Amino acid sequence: MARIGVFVCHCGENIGGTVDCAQVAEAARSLRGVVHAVDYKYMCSDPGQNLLKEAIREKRLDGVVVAACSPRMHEPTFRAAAEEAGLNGYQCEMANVREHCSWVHEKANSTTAKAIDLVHIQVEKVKRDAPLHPIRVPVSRTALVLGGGIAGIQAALDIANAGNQVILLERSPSIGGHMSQLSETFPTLDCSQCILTPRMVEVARHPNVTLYTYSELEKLEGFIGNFKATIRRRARKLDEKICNGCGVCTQKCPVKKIPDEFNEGLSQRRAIYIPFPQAVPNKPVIDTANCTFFKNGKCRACEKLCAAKAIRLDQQDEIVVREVGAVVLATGFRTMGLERFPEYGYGRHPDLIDGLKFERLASASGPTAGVIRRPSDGKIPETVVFVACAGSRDEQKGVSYCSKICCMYTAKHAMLYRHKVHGGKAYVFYMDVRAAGKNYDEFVRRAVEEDGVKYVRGRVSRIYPDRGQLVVKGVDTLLGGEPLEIRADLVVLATAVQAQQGSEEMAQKLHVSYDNHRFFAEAHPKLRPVETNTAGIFLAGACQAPRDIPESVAQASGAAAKVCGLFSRPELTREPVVAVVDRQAPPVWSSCVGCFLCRSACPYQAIEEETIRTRKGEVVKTVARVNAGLCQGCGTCVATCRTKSIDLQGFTNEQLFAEVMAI
Amino acid sequence: MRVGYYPGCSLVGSSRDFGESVAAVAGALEVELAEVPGWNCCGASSAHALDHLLALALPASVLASAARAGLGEVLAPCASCYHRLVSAQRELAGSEQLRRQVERVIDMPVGAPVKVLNVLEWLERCIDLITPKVKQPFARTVACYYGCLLVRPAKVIEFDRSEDPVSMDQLVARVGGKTVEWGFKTECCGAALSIPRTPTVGQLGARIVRNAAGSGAEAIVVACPMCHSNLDMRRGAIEEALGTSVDLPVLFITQVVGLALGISERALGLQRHFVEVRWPGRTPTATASASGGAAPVR
Amino acid sequence: MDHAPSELLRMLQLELPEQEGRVLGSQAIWMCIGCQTCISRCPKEVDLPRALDFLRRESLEQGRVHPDARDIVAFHRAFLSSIARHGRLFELGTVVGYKLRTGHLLQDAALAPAMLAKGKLGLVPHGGDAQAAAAIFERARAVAEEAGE
Amino acid sequence: MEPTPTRAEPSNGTGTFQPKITAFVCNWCTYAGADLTGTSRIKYQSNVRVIRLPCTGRIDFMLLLKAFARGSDGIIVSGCHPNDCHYTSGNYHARRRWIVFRDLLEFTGIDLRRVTFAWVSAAEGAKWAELVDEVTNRVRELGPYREYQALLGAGIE
Repeated sequence: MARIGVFVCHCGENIGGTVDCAQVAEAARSLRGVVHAVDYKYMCSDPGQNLLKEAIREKRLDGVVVAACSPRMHEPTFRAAAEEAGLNGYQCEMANVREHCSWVHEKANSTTAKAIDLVHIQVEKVKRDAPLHPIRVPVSRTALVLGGGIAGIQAALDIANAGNQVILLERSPSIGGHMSQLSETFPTLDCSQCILTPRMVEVARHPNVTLYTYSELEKLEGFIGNFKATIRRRARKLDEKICNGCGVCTQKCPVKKIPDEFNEGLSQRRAIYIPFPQAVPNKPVIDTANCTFFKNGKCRACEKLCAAKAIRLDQQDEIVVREVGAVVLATGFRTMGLERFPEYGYGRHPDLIDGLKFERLASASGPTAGVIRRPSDGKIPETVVFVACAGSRDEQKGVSYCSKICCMYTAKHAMLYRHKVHGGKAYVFYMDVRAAGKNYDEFVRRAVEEDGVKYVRGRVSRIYPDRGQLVVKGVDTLLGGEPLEIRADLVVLATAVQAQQGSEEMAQKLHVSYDNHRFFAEAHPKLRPVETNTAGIFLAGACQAPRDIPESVAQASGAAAKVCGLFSRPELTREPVVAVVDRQAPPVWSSCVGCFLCRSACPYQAIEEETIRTRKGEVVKTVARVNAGLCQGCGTCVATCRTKSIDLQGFTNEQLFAEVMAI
Repeated sequence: MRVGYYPGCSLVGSSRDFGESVAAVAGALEVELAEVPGWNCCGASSAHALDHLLALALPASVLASAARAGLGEVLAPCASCYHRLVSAQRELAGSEQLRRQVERVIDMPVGAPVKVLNVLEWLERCIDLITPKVKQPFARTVACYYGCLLVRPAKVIEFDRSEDPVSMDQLVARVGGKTVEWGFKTECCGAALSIPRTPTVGQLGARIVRNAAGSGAEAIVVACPMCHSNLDMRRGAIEEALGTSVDLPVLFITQVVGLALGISERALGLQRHFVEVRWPGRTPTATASASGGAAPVR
Repeated sequence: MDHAPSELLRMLQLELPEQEGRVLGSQAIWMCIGCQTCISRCPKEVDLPRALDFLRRESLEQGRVHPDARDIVAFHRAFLSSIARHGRLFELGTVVGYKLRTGHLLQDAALAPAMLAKGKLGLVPHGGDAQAAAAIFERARAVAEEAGE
Repeated sequence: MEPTPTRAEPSNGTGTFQPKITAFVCNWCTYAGADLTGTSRIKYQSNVRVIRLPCTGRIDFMLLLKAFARGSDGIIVSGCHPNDCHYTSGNYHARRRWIVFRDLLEFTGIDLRRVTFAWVSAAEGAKWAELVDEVTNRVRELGPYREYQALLGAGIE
């Protein structure tokens, strides 16, 4: 026979003002199994909690119902109090008579009647609550950081500096990401490479960091604290350990005319190449799609010329499997392609470029050594038009959101141009200038006031070539919507920031959610901004939303702090709300018939196969088993099971039917 | 092959040359043009400015007559007619109430949906009939000018790429011509303001003609009678705006195809142009007398 | 043009009677030639050509047509009455009607003979079912009046 | 099981029919949304009784029959919007099973107007109130679900 206690909270006037709490307690007393029922002003106060504890001890209660606020509010409080009094915390339930009753209905008998029903439902539930124990899982203290841009580098360094192991994975041949391509950075105009390169070297040399460049994540299995990452290390076709990075091969390779990715196609590279002079690791890679040897089996020039004999043309991809406890997603962003702008000629004209190309033109290490020259004929442009919001904030033809970084980098571009080309004219077409950040608006004002950049508030409707120049047709809304035509030598579009290529597949691989723009979704937009909905997977940088460098770095450090917090404990505890498959004595063993419908329903791959054997080792049957580490407790498998052999702890079939019967 | 045909007012009037070349090409391809019986004006650029119901009823009446005559597809070579027919069709499909009102006005059921074809769409469909019959490849470099109404708004018209259409360029290429990349393919020529605001039309046309000439074209090719009138008949106003004269003829796409098919210039109505087609090696047909005193008018 | 299209829209968004009056009395609403470029570029795809059609009809109904736009209205009226009378456009009739409505008697005087010479200006209407057209115009008026009530 | 002591009669004394509505809601979206209705102090009719589940994917549709058998006049099943499921896809599974189950219900003669499927997110406090009121009013118009008792009598459950 159950011994249930019911505690009805007035919450001051919040509940007591609408619901007759004394009557609720009285009604509760008449429910079968209830041996104790009281009402009290504030159950969550110390005296209130003591009331609960004393009753558990004195009345030897085996279940309690607290009729008060939402369980989302105070369930942990009362479960802890119950534990202190020696009752299993999972045998404490809450009836939500505040948010679901007193706050949403008028004072009336019907409201009190509803409160009584809500208590009754929970009494029926708690009677069937089994004592549960949090699940403990060990943690492997190695973090996997996906993406070697500034966010990934920062997260890797912070985690490694706290004494943990880190695997830093980068898809391209070098770490550095977009930041390594930038010329100077706003709002200080310090050189991007000067501040980034030391970090790149530091992370590569760090004793706790394993760097896998030119590598991709194939598969991630497991759960928080216990992931298993399968990594493909693509073949560079050379032995990195032997190669001394002399670069002779990259100068002698006969295949020369491949557009250089790092310079955004403004220069050309060979089929064997080092992406850029400061690349980490500073070792070449063979681009097998363009290499003559891999196309027709002849050449081997690099092999012959390599003094260190490091070239390995027969090298194959390598699959590495590593156990990791946490994952930081820092896969970054890409920008909208110019082919998305038919009204600007699909970007077919060489002098119509995007912001990243301009960065390379302005970079001292770029193809023009920092001199702004237009791509078509190398002429120094006398008039440059910058177009902000190219694709951003355009829900019909582009993306609906603000790409956030463009206002600032466009101001920087215009400023750099004015510094480098004296007497040149710079126009910026904009919708709004959004410069909310430390010293950001001052920076934009400086571009306007000190550097004489002409800001035109209006959109550009067409850009077309005409007699060696580009005609930019726009409108000046501050001139009453006057159409403007500017003949420019170079046009720079601040194209929208978009989610990285393949982020959908990445999200599916990791079981994290993404928003409708394919950016990875944070667990809570305000309070859990660096976590995903999947425990143990964290976010850093522009893979979550458009971000600038300081924000990416801050978020990376935040994600690193979360990882370090996770790694600071030897094991993890988890809510025991997980599914279990029926097990019973022979000869039945289990009512599960092994149809595995549950497996196809489970979003977490938590259903495994288990072979039941007799003591002699004979196979009896193959049934389902739930991996408690993977199970998140949604219960979809329970509803799918045809033989009712699988049940969800805390929300059992018996409990739910009993709850319905209470209404 | 047989296709419904809605010439519209321009093709029997001020753009008779367009109508003649459509008919000539269809004849050469042995395509029967089945004229919509008793067709009326679509209301074009004026009805929608003054009277919404009329702007729907006039095209609806044309489409209903076509449906009643059993025509599943109707070729509307005039871009403005094409635009009005398609727009009205879309609007009526979206509103039961409007449809009922319009049916009362035209005193006919709106009828089965009729597929409206513009001239480029139609020529594209006939391309397999055209290529084997090309007698004299159209070896010219031209600028294809699409104007507004064949391609915009994209979500209503759903034809070609609205910002950078290519269908006409492809047609010209199929009959042996070359086309230039230029910036004014879909800029507006001023259309219906031709009469009440001639100088505006002159300015708009001037930019189009200048850019086409600057990009190395020997002619502009159009698929719209209004574009043709504004660039050809209004060349006087254009030249006034430019401050210089430009010898750049304007041809209908059907004339281009017709020339390649070896149809006579007269049958294609070339003699009706204000800007004479003067290409090296061209022996002008006996149009001099017909065009007597027809220099571009300012 | 007295107002940019974006200005017209802004005036309407304010929902102030004096701003609406400015819109209906503007010349700009009559200058739109329906090239549909605005809707193609607008990040919100505001259908301005359609909005302007509505505004023009309102402006006419309320008798607020801008003086400088009267000739445009006259052209549209000439156009429509030509259709009403002949079922199809009769260019010479339209042009003559326009001139009579505006007093621009000498406009394009030089063009007409040239058009005639090129066979581009018919001296007689181009066929068409005049009676049917007149009936459509009449019923449209009746249906519109009924709907207006 | 004993009857609840205080139910039975419509308590507002006006004599209008007070339907009994049972709601099965998921913990992450709709339950939280209903909490928000409370914290926003948006009022709605008190006829609804909420059963909390981790996810609508957990719903065994036999629970609906049981609720009707216990005298519910109307039922609400509400979870996360598509793509918002806390468990990624539980709500889709619920939806899919509901489509199959609905035909079965219809076949057995259950009045489908008495079952409402909805999406209410954790941010839609006002929508929860609207949903409850709308369902309550609709079911009130339909009247007490006596037919189910008749079905029970015919031996169908």
